[in-house]
Amino acid sequence: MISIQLILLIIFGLVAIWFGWRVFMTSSMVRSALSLLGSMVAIGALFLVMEAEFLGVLQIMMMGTEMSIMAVFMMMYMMDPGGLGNMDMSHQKNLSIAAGVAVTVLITGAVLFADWGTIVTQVPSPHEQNRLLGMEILKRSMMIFETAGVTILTGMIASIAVALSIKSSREK
Amino acid sequence: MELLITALIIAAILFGIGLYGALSQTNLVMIMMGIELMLGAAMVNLVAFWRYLHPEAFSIQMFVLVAMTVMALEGAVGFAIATQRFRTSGSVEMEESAELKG
Amino acid sequence: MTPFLNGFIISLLFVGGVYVVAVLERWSMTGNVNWPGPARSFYLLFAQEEIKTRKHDKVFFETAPILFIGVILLTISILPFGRGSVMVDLGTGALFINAALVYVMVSLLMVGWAVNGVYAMVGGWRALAQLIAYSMPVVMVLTATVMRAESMFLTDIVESQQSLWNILYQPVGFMLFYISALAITFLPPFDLPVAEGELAGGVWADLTGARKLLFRLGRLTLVLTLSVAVVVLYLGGWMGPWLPGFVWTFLKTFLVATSFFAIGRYMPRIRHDHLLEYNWKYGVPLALYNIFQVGIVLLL
Amino acid sequence: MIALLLTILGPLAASIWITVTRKQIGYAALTGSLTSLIGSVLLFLYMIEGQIITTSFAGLPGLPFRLEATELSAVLALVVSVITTFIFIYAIGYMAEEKGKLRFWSGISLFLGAMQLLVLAGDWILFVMAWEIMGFASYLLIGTWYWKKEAGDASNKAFLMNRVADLGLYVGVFVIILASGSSRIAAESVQGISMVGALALLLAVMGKSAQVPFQSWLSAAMAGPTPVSALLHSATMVAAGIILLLKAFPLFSPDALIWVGSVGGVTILLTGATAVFSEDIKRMLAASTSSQLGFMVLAVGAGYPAAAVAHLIAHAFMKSSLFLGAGIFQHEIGSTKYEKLGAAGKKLKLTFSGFAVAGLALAGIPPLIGFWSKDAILTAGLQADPAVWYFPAALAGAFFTAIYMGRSFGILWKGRSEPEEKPKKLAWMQLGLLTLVSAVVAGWLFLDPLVEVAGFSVPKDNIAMISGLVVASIGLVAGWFATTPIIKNRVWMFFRDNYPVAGGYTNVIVQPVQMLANGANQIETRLLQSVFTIGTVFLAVGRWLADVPDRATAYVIDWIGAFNLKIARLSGFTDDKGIVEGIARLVDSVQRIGYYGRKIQSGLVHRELAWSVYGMVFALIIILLTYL
Repeated sequence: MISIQLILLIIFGLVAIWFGWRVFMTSSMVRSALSLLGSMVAIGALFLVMEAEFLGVLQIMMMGTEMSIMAVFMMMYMMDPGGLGNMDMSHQKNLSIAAGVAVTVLITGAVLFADWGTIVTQVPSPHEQNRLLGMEILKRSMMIFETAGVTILTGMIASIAVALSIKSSREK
Repeated sequence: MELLITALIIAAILFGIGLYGALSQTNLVMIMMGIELMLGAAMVNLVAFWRYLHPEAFSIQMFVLVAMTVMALEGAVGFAIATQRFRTSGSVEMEESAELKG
Repeated sequence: MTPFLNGFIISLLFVGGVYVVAVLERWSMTGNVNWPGPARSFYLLFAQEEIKTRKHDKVFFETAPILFIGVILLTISILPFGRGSVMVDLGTGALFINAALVYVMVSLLMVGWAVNGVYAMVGGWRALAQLIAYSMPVVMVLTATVMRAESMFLTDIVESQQSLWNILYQPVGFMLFYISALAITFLPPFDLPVAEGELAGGVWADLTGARKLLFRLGRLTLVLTLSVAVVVLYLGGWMGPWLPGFVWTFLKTFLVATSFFAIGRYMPRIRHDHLLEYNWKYGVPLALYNIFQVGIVLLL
Repeated sequence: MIALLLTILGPLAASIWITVTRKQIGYAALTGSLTSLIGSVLLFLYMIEGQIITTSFAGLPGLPFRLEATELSAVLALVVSVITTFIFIYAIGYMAEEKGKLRFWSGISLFLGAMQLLVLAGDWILFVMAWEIMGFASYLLIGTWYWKKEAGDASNKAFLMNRVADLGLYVGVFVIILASGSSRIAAESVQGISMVGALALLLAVMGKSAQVPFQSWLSAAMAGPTPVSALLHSATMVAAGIILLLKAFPLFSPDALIWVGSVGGVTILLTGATAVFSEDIKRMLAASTSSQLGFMVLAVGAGYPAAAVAHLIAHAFMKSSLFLGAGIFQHEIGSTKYEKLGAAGKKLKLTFSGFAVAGLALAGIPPLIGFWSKDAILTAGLQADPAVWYFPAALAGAFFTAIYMGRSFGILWKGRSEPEEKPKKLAWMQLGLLTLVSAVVAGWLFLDPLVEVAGFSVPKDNIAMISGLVVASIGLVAGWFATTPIIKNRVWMFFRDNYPVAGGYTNVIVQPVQMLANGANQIETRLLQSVFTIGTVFLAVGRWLADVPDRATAYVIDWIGAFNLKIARLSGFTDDKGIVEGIARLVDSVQRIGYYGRKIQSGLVHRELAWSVYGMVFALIIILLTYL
């Protein structure tokens, strides 16, 4: 039986896959970054379809910022003249294709053959989800959340430290 | 049952594409994009499991949040390294950075 | 009144509102209130010839305006105008506002890049920097209001201001949100992306005709939306002694809009580094402090 | 009641006074005996009026002490106090120059008190106590001159012999108390005591009254001063046995009386023979005392206590006067041996006359006191139904008595002697002697009524009287002519020395006792030795133990030290061998690994990624396999 949810799921799934494919096919950097944004938004939509509303909205919001930053970096490094030159920056093509296909086949095999037990249809309301997720974060997995926070902090500091140019320290 | 399977298959395909991207691209940023895509596929998997198997276990959603932080962090650090690479060797292509060999 | 009639009246009022905002914008530029002015300029733009730059990025060039307008309409849909009159009462409404605003930035970026012009690109990156910067305090301040309402439903947030409006409950939060709103809609003090002097119109430099009209119209609705957001979040939404709910929201909205343009009229454009510095060094910490303070007040 | 106390406590108070103050001891003792005399006279007067005074005071639980002045005891108390008073008078003169006055007077007063207590005792326990005190007093008095060897030995011998005999008394008294349930000396007995009890009492009597097996201590006791011999060893102490028999007479069963009679008879014959053959006047008198006591025991055994009482009283007076006379001779001549005493009578005519009168009375010449009592015993012996041979034994005894008295008269009188010089200061001694002799002469006046008063009737029999007279006269004449000095043949000696069977007292008793003492002494020393050795052993062990812990700890510590050393060496070895080299080896192995490892490293990121993908694929496969 095909439900709306299934249809939506398939549509957005295909959109995500197409955008994912576009990322590596386009020649222009910005276009690949934004297509990645597109696939991420599709994934966010998938979350919404699967009624994980908070996660969906969060995904859409977060990815927007991140992908735009990525776009900026792409331009900085690639000196891409606006997607006009069609250069192909990939190597060991067939190995990666083989690997990609092999992994996909394996995972789909696992998915198809494993029996997943009963499918739950009912899901708590979004408001309830938010509350429970909040509880979860601040009660049981407070530890994980805190460590995530700390890791972000360290990540920031590390990246800044790495990114700072050595030249300036030498001149002083 | 089909819902779960379709979601998982979509995630698997996304993962495959991401993997292909990561392996095939020469550019560091492109490799990072591949990795981001793979992480996105993983998140789809997680949400699918949460939605269809254990809606009451919110640790899965917690895990998705952690995955998001991982994506963000990975991006940040990757760009830092990329800037250093760019600053030292002028380009971010992976071929030129072979001098790290043992 | 039936909900349908209610909805119809609200949409009428909204369109009127947009026109009023257009008038206000012209007032802030020229100083005098010229009612027919906006209508005439819209018509002119509409008739203007479509010019495309050389080697523009076709995909982005087309999608940018549509994304811009679409996002703003999404934001309007979740904002409650009256007690029951909200188009989509989203579970995570508060967060959705910010999620939408991010894509305003994305669309600006696209336009900046798609036009393949230097000024446009620089304007686009400025928009990127500015909007990323100012979306941070918005998110944090939003969490403060959510904390008070203990739910993300915007209607609940308005209900929570029953006893005391948020403007008095968390003044720091209100001030930050007000400034961020200005920055997000790149109104004059913060209109760096579309700065006429420096960037010759910045992002919109190479746009003509209907595309430019769309962007100008989008910005106006964005201003109106954000002022409604300000009203909903901080000025107690439809709370008011005698008049029906939505009347109060629109009154407050026009009040906020006029204040936006008043500030724009009297303040010079901020330097780019100041813009970012104020945000990252003072805005975000203040926002965190605001969360902290609201938490304390809540717990007392 | 007061009379009772006077008689008993008077002398005791005197003896305490003497030992404490040591002044006027002679006259103090005399006053003590006078008080006792007054008390006994009062008692006698009460008794005549028919009042029997008894007092009883706290004693053992359920067995109260009782003092009873029955007819018999009152009479005896009177007799004892009279004799003691005269002897004290004699003793004041006698002891004037002698040493050991303090010990003599206190002892003799104590003895008098004990004797009165014994006589007046109404219950057996008090009786036993008196009996013991007397034994102790006799030991003290015999040993008054304790620095002389014979005196010391004699007192020991007397005391030991009496102790052995007293055992019988104890057993007897226990049997009586157990049988009758109370310790009263009842006039009539409810039911007789068993044979064992009777024989035990008989043993006590033999001990105390110096009957046959136990008579040697009496002859040895002559080593004491003469008043002691006179008072204790003739009149009072030795009579205690007879008093015991009289008090316990009702309890005796007929066949027990036979035993008593036989003991009496045997003693008469043997000690009579000893007296005849003795060479010393005092020993002769001692032996005669034993035989006279034998007469009394025989009378009791024959069932006539009355005869025994009469003879007891008569004998008391006669024998004490004889002893006093002998004392005067010893005082003057300086020795009591017959060789020395030849013709002593001529020198001391007055003393000799008194001595002679008493001797004749003893032999049994009619007008004197002795004749009546002897006669009573002879008739008792004749009329006694059980024993046919009682009479001939008594007759033989009388004959022996007559012989040795005649012999002593002969020795004292015959032979030349210096002219009689006026003896100096014998006044006190002669006064005592003459008063006693006057009592002996007046005997026949008060003896019979006295015995009647004592509640006994004296048996009379013509045949016994005539045979007694004949035997006495023949004996005296034989004795007078048999004064030749004793020839030292073995049989003679045997008789004289109290039948020293198997070496006599010294061998039979002293030797074993000494051997026993030596043995004990040896055991003692050996014990001491062993204790010492044990002590030293323990000391050694202690010392060893004391330093066992030290040695043990020392041992353990140095073992630990050694162990540590070993560990140290081992760890040293392992350190430089194991760790140092181990690390060296580790280091260069790591280097080698590093060297090989380096080759794999391609430096190309994508190749590394490829490797990680291969790993992932491999892992996936494994998961799939395990899962399916």
